[in-house]
Amino acid sequence: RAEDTTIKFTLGWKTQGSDAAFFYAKDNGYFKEEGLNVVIDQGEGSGATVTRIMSGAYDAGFGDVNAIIQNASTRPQDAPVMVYMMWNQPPFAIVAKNASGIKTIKDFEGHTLGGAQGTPTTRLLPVFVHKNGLDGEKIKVSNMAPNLQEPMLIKGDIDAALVFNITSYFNLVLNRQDPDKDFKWFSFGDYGLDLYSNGVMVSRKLIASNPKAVAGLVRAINKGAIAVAKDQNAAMKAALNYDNLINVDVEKRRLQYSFEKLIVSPEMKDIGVGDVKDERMARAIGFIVEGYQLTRTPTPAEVFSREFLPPRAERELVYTAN
Amino acid sequence: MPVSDIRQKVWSGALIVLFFVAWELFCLMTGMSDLVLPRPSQIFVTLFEKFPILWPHIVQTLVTTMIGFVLGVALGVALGAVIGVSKTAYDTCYPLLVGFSSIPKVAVVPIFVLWFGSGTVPAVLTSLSICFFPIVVNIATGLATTEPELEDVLKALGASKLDILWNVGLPRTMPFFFASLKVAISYAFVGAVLSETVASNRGIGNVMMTASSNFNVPLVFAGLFVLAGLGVALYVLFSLIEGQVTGWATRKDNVIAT
Amino acid sequence: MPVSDIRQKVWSGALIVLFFVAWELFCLMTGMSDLVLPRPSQIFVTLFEKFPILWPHIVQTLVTTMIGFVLGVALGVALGAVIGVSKTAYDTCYPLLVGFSSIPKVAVVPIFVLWFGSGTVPAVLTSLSICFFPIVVNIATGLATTEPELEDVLKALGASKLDILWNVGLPRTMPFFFASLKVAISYAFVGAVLSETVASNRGIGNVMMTASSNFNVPLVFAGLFVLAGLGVALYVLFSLIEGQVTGWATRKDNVIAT
Amino acid sequence: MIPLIFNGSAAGIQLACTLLVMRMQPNSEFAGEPMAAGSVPTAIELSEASVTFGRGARAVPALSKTTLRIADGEFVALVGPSGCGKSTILRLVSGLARPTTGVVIVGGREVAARAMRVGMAFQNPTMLPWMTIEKNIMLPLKIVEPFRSQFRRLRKTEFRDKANALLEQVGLKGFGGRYPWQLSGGMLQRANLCRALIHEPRMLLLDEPFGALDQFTREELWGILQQLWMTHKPTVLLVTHDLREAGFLASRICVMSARPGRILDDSSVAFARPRTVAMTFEPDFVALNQKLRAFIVDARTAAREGA
Amino acid sequence: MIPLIFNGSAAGIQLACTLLVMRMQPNSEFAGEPMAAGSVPTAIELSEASVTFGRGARAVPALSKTTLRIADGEFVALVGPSGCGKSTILRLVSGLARPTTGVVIVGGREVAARAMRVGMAFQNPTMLPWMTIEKNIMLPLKIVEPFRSQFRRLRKTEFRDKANALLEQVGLKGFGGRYPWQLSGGMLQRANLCRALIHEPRMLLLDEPFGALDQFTREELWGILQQLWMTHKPTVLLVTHDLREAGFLASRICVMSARPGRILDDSSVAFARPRTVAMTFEPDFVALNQKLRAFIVDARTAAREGA
Ligand SMILES: Nc1ncnc2c1ncn2[C@@H]1O[C@H](COP(=O)(O)OP(=O)(O)OP(=O)(O)O)[C@@H](O)[C@H]1O
Ligand SMILES: Nc1ncnc2c1ncn2[C@@H]1O[C@H](COP(=O)(O)OP(=O)(O)OP(=O)(O)O)[C@@H](O)[C@H]1O
Ligand SMILES: [Mg+2]
Ligand SMILES: [Mg+2]
Repeated sequence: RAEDTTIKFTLGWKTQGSDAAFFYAKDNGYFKEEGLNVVIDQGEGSGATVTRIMSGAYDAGFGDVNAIIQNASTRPQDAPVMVYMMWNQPPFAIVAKNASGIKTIKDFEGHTLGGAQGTPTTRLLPVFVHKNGLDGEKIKVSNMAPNLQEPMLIKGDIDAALVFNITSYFNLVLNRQDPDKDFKWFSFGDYGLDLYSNGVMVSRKLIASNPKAVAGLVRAINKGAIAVAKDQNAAMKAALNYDNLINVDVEKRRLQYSFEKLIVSPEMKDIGVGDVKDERMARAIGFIVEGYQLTRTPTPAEVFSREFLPPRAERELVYTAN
Repeated sequence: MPVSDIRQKVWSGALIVLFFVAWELFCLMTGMSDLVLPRPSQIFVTLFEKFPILWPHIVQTLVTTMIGFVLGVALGVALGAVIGVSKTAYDTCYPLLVGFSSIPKVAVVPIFVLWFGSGTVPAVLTSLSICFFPIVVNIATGLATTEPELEDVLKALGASKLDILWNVGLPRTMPFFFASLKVAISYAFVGAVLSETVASNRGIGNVMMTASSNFNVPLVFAGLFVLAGLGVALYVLFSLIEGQVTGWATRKDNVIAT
Repeated sequence: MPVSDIRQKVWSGALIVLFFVAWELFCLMTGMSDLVLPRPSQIFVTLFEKFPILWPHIVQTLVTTMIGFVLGVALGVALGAVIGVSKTAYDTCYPLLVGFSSIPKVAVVPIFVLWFGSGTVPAVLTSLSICFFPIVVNIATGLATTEPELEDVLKALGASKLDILWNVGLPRTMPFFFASLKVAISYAFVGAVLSETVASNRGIGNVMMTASSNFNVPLVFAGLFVLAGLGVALYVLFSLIEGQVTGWATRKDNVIAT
Repeated sequence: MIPLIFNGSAAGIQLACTLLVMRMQPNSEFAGEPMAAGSVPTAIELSEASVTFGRGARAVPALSKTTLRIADGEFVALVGPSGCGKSTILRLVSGLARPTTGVVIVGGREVAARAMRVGMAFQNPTMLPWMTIEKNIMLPLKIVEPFRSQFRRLRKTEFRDKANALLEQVGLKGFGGRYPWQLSGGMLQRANLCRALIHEPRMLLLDEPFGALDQFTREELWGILQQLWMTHKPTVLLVTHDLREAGFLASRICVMSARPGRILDDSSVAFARPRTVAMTFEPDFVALNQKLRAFIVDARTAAREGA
Repeated sequence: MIPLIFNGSAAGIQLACTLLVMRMQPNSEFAGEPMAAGSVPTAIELSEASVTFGRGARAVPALSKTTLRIADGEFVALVGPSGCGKSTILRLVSGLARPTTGVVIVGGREVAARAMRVGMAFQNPTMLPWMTIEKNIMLPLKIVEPFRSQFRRLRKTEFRDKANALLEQVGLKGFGGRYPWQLSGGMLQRANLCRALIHEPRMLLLDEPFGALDQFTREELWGILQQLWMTHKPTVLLVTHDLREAGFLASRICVMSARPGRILDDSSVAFARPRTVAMTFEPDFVALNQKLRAFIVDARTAAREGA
């Protein structure tokens, strides 16, 4: 039998429960079955996944589609292509402390928001403000590293934070807060910014040189995702296998959260997991072009390719929490 | 011999230029993507174009760094003097200081931010805490290795420990003090920028963070060049002072065989 | 006087313990949240409990750091010798090196990763690139300030420049070389951990990053303690060698007035 | 271009006196102290002082049970073979070293020579290399009271003039602004002497201050030193290898044995003052020299046989 | 406990000879060189060599147009007032300094003294502080061929024995394992001399090698040095302030003027060898001394009046 094709795969961040599909696929030999040797490395952020792939250091990774849009606008030849849209709901959200008195998005005016520079949530705030008719002049944004947002929110240095809900929710839990009771969540998806977010992307070079490998990769990950949706305990075993430092309780809840809030949606039930709706994607591209003041609007085909997706029937994901 | 001095300087300048030319050529020849390593020409162009925007950030970082640096030097000299003079202080402080220095400051910045809020204060503190150690080490070593004969000159006069420190220990240590300043000033910049990266609304660290999340790699490198430039500028400044203060130590006989 | 030597060491040990007790008390009295600054006792407990899990990471970081450190020392000594001996090299390299050092290595790590992939290689390179500068500076300064009288002893014998470097320059510089090692070893750890933080699946940097994104602050601090401990252990090792090699420089007369 | 020449007349010496403007200091350190056995108070007293360097097998006994008493205002020369502990005695007196056993009393107090204003010329003229000669020489004025308090005030120029006057006297006019490494061995030694004298000390500890000088410069400086002593009567302890020098300058000459040193002989020198170089060629003087020589030869032979 | 004693007999000297086992070296450097005017080849030649330190207003002329020719195997003593440029001449000859104007030829070649195996005893005995005395003394063997190549091989013990034998000769037996700062001034100077001799140099440059020694140790070493010279005839240039020393050791004495130095007088010393200390008290010897003294006094007066 021929040598396995090695694919260097970067995660979006440090090991998280929501990445379990990859670990599960690896542990159960799904990649091997496709003739692939997938090496999974931890990442530096879902935006950086794009850089890592563009530079050639990685062949594939789990990252933010909005970063692809941004790069597809300026370097269409280099930008990676999304081949499997995992999270079809945006995790971008603003979380406010109840004590700050913020009840509606109108209340952001006159308050300080903490944002991590460069994260889509922070970058898209002007679009959010514009779309919802708020006065941007009155909203103060303070920059800080992502892992400082929740502590500073709790401490009261900021009134609300521009976050990923899947990250921030559990950060608050870990900071011994009750994210549901003491905090108010404003999801971008609910306020007119109906964006896509993280998924599996590959380099154009890999698509050109080894389309079979790409298809195999997607197939294996799809299998992993569907399996994990059924059995999160097995998923956590695989994650623990990859990184024994994780906090299993929290990561399991994070995995479940990702299904509940980001993956399972009416759209997914309609078109299956991994695919996108082109008109929604076009709209999303429009938001990004507006928010990042891009000069060129890429087409959905430049950003997402459904060429490698398994047939619709194989992409029937049923989530059961256990 | 001022003529040969000038030739010397020109020669060094040429070598530095050569470095950048080599870099440029390397990038061109290997077809390096500017996402990985931009060419110096790109960087300089970006720097030039964005300079008006960068300027307030440069000032911010420079001011922060200088405050941290000055405090760091003061702390470093004081601690170095204590360690260099007292054996107990040596045995106690050195392990603690080495331990503290082995800790990446990235891990400490968040604590500063939570205590003092984001912005200038943590940047100053980070800058201070990263730059004082080389000074401590060199001052302490300089004092500990001061020739007893030199100290005896003052001791025989009944001079106090402070007198000896002031008149013998510190002057003797000057060449190595200036050496450590070169390390300290670079690290002071690193510290300030680090803190700005973690939590700040201004400063080069902030600019670089934004640029990097924008995939504007030339701007990131422009920021790095600004930092390098500031570091070198301060190095040159200290070199001038150093020339005045430590000339005695680098004397070479005017008439010397090769 | 071995008895007073022992008393000395005990005294220093007591002061170090005191430091941790003070920290513990400070946290208890101010009711500091362990999410900001855990108590040493919590940290030690975490360290103890997690030690089996931490162990392979410790080994990874230690090995990486040591490779980077050894290479850094070699590079530092070589560059320092060149800079200390040649005026042109001094004028050329110093600005470049100061410039390079003023650049936060955090910004350089991604470049290493893009070139060499994540893992050990970028960590070694980061460690190397962060730790060689203090050595360069001290070796260069030591050589430049070597008393011409000492060199004359060899010059009069018709010794080559290399002979002089080997027999006079380097031995004379040893105390400051060891001083710079103290700085270099700490920074070598910082560099390796930094790189592990950005791009690695193993090592203490990775552990700390994971822990910190889980807000497991005691584990973050356990990682910091491990780093500090490793730094101090190597410092102690070098101190022992230093005592052998540079005793001549720190001599104090056996019979001395206070 | 050494500006002073000693030619037996007192011309040079007078210049010396006008330049070395030493105010007479009442010997306040001794007011109220119990008097020593003699009528003159004791400035320096070593009682059975021994010094051993190092420990165990590598121990070097440098000085063995030395007893020496020097009255206030005496001029004592110390001669003896190389390595016998002469410099060690000076270090004991100046408080730079402590005796391993025995007692050293200086200015009525144990150990500390600080009770008295001491001027010390080290055997190896250690000038601080980062200071010009002038600044090196002014160092004692920066440290020692009462000059110290005056130093910061107006008197800096005055002090500089004083340093330069001293330099001129020892033939180093115009070298005040140079750095130590720009001077020859002999010139450094002369600068070293200036540093010992500038703060008008009550006690002078001179360790071969003229060793690196040619005979003539040396004799010139003998004259200056003698005049200085006759005017202000500081207590002087001079280590020298030159028996003529000892005879010319000292009121008492102590001969030391080979290492570990002891005082073998202690003779007074009776020649009238001011002594002249010409006197050193006179028979009486030569006889003293011969007597001392014989002593040292005996001591050396004894040491060899004892060993 | 100085083990050797010079008492006029040749006992000490014989010991010296057996210990300083110097193999005769054919003076190969001169094979094929054009012969100088005399029948003996020239070892050292200074032609109108001047040295000025510094530039501009601060320039110090140290040596002015000095011409000096020393034949191979000659023993020349250089005397003169402090700061006149004696050490500078040695530095010129050893290649440590270059003349500002004029030419210095050593061993037939310009500038480089490296053509010859040179042993230099510096005025200030600079021992490397990180080495024991023994290692310091063995330094030339580590650097100079043919010893250098042998050093790494078996001969290290042999070399160490050699160093210790030399140390014993100068009275430093047992001090080989000590560090420089553990020695007294005179002991260091003796170690310094050993370092100049250990590699059996063809040319010896000695800058006041006995300055810090007492008269007896000094005379002992005179004897050793004389014997060494008589056996192997190295070219020796000795700087000294002691006219008796110059007379005892040298075949020729050059008197230098005050700074900037020139050679004022160049006299041969005719006394038969081996000379003894007793001879230095004989009238002829004393007369030579007086003659030289007069010369120097004249030169000094002239220098003063000229200034
Ligand atoms: N710091 C030291 N450590 C060990 N031994 C020492 C130290 N200082 C001096 N000695 C030893 O003490 C002895 C006496 O030394 P000292 O300097 O007093 O001699 P000295 O009489 O001044 O000799 P010289 O005339 O040669 O200067 C010497 O044998 C020397 O080796
Ligand atoms: N490196 C230097 N820079 C400037 N001047 C110097 C330097 N070295 C020596 N000189 C000057 O050169 C002159 C001659 O010095 P040199 O050392 O040759 O004197 P010397 O004859 O050996 O005197 P001594 O007998 O005192 O040792 C002195 O006036 C000295 O000040
Ligand atoms: Mg002495
Ligand atoms: Mg000299």
